[in-house]
Amino acid sequence: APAPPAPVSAERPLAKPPVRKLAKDLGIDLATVVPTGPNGVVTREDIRAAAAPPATLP
Amino acid sequence: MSAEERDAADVIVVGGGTGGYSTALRAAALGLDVLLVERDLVGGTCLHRGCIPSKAMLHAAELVDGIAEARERWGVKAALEAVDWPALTATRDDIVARNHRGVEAHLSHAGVRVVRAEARLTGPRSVAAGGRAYTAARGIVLATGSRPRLLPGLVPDGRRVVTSDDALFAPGLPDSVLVLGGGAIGVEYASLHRSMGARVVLVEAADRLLPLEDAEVSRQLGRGLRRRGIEVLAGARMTAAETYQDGVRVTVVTARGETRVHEVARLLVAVGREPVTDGLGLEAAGLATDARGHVAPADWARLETAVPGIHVVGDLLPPPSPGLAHASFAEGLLVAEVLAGGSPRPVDYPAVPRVTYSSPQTASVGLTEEQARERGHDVVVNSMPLTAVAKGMVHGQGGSVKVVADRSGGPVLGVHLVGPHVSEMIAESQLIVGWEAEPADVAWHIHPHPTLSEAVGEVFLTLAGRGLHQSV
Amino acid sequence: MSAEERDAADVIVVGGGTGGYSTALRAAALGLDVLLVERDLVGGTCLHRGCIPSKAMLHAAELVDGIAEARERWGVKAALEAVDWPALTATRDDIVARNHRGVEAHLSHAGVRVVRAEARLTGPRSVAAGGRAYTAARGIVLATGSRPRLLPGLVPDGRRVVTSDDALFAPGLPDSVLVLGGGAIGVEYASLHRSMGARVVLVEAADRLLPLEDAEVSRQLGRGLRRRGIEVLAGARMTAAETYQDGVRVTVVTARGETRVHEVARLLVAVGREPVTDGLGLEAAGLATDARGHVAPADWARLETAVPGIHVVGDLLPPPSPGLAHASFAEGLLVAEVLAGGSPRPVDYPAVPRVTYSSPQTASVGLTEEQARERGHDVVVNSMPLTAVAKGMVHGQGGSVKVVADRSGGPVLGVHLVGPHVSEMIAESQLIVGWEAEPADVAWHIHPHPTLSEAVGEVFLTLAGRGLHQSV
Ligand SMILES: Cc1cc2nc3c(=O)[nH]c(=O)nc-3n(C[C@H](O)[C@H](O)[C@H](O)COP(=O)(O)OP(=O)(O)OC[C@H]3O[C@@H](n4cnc5c(N)ncnc54)[C@H](O)[C@@H]3O)c2cc1C
Ligand SMILES: Cc1cc2nc3c(=O)[nH]c(=O)nc-3n(C[C@H](O)[C@H](O)[C@H](O)COP(=O)(O)OP(=O)(O)OC[C@H]3O[C@@H](n4cnc5c(N)ncnc54)[C@H](O)[C@@H]3O)c2cc1C
Repeated sequence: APAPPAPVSAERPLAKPPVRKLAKDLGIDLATVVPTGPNGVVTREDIRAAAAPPATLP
Repeated sequence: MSAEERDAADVIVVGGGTGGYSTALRAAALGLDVLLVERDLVGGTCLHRGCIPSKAMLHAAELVDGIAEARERWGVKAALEAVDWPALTATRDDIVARNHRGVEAHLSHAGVRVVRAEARLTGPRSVAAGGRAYTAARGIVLATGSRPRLLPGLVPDGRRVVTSDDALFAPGLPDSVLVLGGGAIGVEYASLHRSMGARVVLVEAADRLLPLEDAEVSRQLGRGLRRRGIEVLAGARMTAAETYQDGVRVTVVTARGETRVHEVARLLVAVGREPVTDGLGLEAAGLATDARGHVAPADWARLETAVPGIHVVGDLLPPPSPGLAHASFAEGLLVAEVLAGGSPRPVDYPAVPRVTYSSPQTASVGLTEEQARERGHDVVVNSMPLTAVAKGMVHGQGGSVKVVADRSGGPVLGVHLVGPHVSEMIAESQLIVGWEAEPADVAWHIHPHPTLSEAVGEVFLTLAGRGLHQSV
Repeated sequence: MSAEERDAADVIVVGGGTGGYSTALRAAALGLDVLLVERDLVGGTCLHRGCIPSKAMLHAAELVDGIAEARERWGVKAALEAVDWPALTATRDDIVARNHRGVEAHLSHAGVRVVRAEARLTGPRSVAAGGRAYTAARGIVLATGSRPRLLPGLVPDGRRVVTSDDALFAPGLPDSVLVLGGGAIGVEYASLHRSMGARVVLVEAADRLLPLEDAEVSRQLGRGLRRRGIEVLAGARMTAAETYQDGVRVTVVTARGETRVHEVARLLVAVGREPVTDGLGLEAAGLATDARGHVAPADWARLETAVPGIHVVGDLLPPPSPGLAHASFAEGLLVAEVLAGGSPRPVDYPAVPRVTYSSPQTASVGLTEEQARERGHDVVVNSMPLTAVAKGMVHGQGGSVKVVADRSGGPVLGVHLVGPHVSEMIAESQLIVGWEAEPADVAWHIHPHPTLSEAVGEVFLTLAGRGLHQSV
């Protein structure tokens, strides 16, 4: 069986509001995005990268 | 191109108000061939009988109020002798005329063909206007707007009994007025008349002014208007209105059940707006109005009716479309983009700001405290008087900021402002609510000092646990 | 607790201006034992000699200007007879006094111990004040602020030659003034004097007013001030100033090399501010000032000097700290949070808004066009006059919006506003720049109609390709 996912930090992922909104509009869960911004901030590019591969529909 | 060919268009827009002309301009910018049919003047209610003339007069009213403030608080010896109403209205009308020329020029520049005629639907893709028949390849947009709602048996005579339409064109202001209706229009006209020196009674049937706003807004507004000498009667009903030579005798039953008779020079009826669809031929296109006369979309995301290709924008839409010019504008952009084959973001109605340009002003965006509770939020609220910040003391006019959030975190739900200049302050909160920002996102921005907007900042600092003065 | 024990504190703050008191309040709220040493009045420059009194007077000036507008544009027959300066300043001073009591009450309520004495550093963790020695367990915060910079050989006499400090306490306003310095303070005082009827000459050595702002802001501001009858001389040098019985004879060489002699009742010197450190004993703590007299942090993210535990806030900091009250406030919050063991977000200096409260006002946030180019951006700019929107026509005062972005996309780089009420409008753009929004993020929010802020909205619509009227 696949290993259980690593426990996610209880803290909300960091992103500026317009970026969070973009993620939400694209149906992307911020917690699943690898942040590349300073201090672990999720950037717009991170969201776009996450959105780029054809997302498997829920 | 022959006349016959030109009777076809990609898009036919019926009504040239804010909703109609914004649809037309955006559709033309996207390369569509657009025909706009308007029976009166492009610009519609907002430009000719609504937003613009009323805000021009309210700006003058603010200057008049400023003279009193200058004298009473700042040692400025200045006497207000009189208001030359024809001069005031000339400036107002000049602003309207310049805006009107601007809209006409934009339409012509964009290549929108404007037909000045009454339009009637003859089918799901066809319109008759000015004796000609037009067909729309892509779709028809209904933007026929609204007009003042009248009360049965109370016919405006343009002199003693008036609507917001007539109030504009009356030769002068009365020395006393009873305003029936405490929505935005009633409140604004009450405020305007008071600034110009009239005795004003404001009667609202609901238990508070601006009943769609947060209760705190109503309370602060009522207090502000009363402090200015307006007699505010909420929860009151008009039971009779009898005109006589020089005025109207209006009987009102107050919230406490007392009967009062007000003799005033003018009765201004501002009890709401109703959609305009008579003669529009909705049936021919397979459409009907809803119980309140609106044309409801089947698909709110595209503002499209059950008849494919027929869209609706502006005051013709039922709630939650708020009957505001900028909402009509947003709807116009959206429909144009849909017709051009795009898939624009639907209008986020709670995130549309609402402003009342009275003194004090009110401005809000998002959910009221009550609405937030109804939607199941564990509501936390923080409020602050504007006079808690230095610029608020400088203005000396009271006012307040109220922010509604959820105790367990998440986006800011609503922001509610009362006081001077809040019409220009609400744009910030529109972004906060629209982008679903959380209080902590806002709290690391320190607002410029000294401004009224600092009070907004302080409320967010407090909600984010970064406040200096308060704790939640 | 004995007196001896109380000579120790967690944090000692030196200076009780905006930077000092915000540090103290936030540190106390975070549970630290805070001692604040202030030799004069808590509130400092901003409250007693800066922001608050100047903005109170400028508010009165706006009302006075409004009387002229009411008369000239709106048919309001009102005569301005005189300004009772003592009455005006009494209201101003009352606002200052109430704010001062507020700051005192907050400090006392928060449990901050305030020592009214001159402080001197005696080591990296010790301070002498009022004949006593105090030690700080966690750190010392330097917040001694700034004072007007003087020109060699030009000694203020508080009557004919004054700084912004004396200008406040002079018994009346002169009928003519030459303001030396076209930064924010000079521009504001020039505007104030003009509103009150004085003949005003404004002299700036750089080639434009507000040389740190976008060139378009300088241009619009200069135009607005000139239209109001202020003689603006940019690129001009004062070469001599000679006082006589009733005034000053000021010799100025203009940008074109012409020599002009201005006889004015008053010369207001507003050529900048300089940090206050004399007698502070920086050396004892192992610190020194930089070339311009500021105390520079070694770590800007913590605003900590090279001596661990000694922090700096406010006007004592060198650029990019902008010498503004809200920046000092933000710095104070940050340092308090650092001292309490937190790791707050560093101050994002370009995202700190800058406001000038003249008529017209200016307000900006982010990079100027020039700065954006210097940083290698492929700059795209969109501008719009405020009179392109209906409310701007109602105000009839000109003004403009300019947005700086990168042609290849990415966040909005800067927003620059000139015109009425822009001090309250900039908060929106502060969020746009601070949150690194892109034009398209803004463009789906339709601003309330009719407002001046619609012009901001339209510029973003255009930049996002959603505009109706313009293309980039
Ligand atoms: C006093 C007042 C103040 C207001 N102030 C504000 C404010 O400050 N801010 C704000 O946001 N909103 C304000 N509003 C509301 C705003 O005016 C409306 O929301 C807006 O005008 C709606 O635009 P619309 O395009 O839907 O309709 P309208 O502006 O009403 O335009 C409809 C147009 O359609 C034309 N028409 C109708 N039927 C036909 C037909 N069969 N054929 C051809 N043409 C036809 C009409 O002649 C009209 O020009 C105010 C309204 C009033 C009355
Ligand atoms: C005319 C004018 C208008 C202004 N308008 C604005 C505006 O509209 N908006 C804005 O943001 N900014 C404005 N400013 C700038 C603003 O006032 C400063 O940025 C702000 O006051 C800086 O705060 P501070 O705490 O660093 O210093 P200050 O406010 O200067 O406070 C320093 C304090 O330290 C005390 N002190 C100094 N040395 C010692 C010592 N050795 N021992 C004990 N106490 C000491 C002083 O007495 C003083 O109270 C204006 C300034 C002026 C002059």
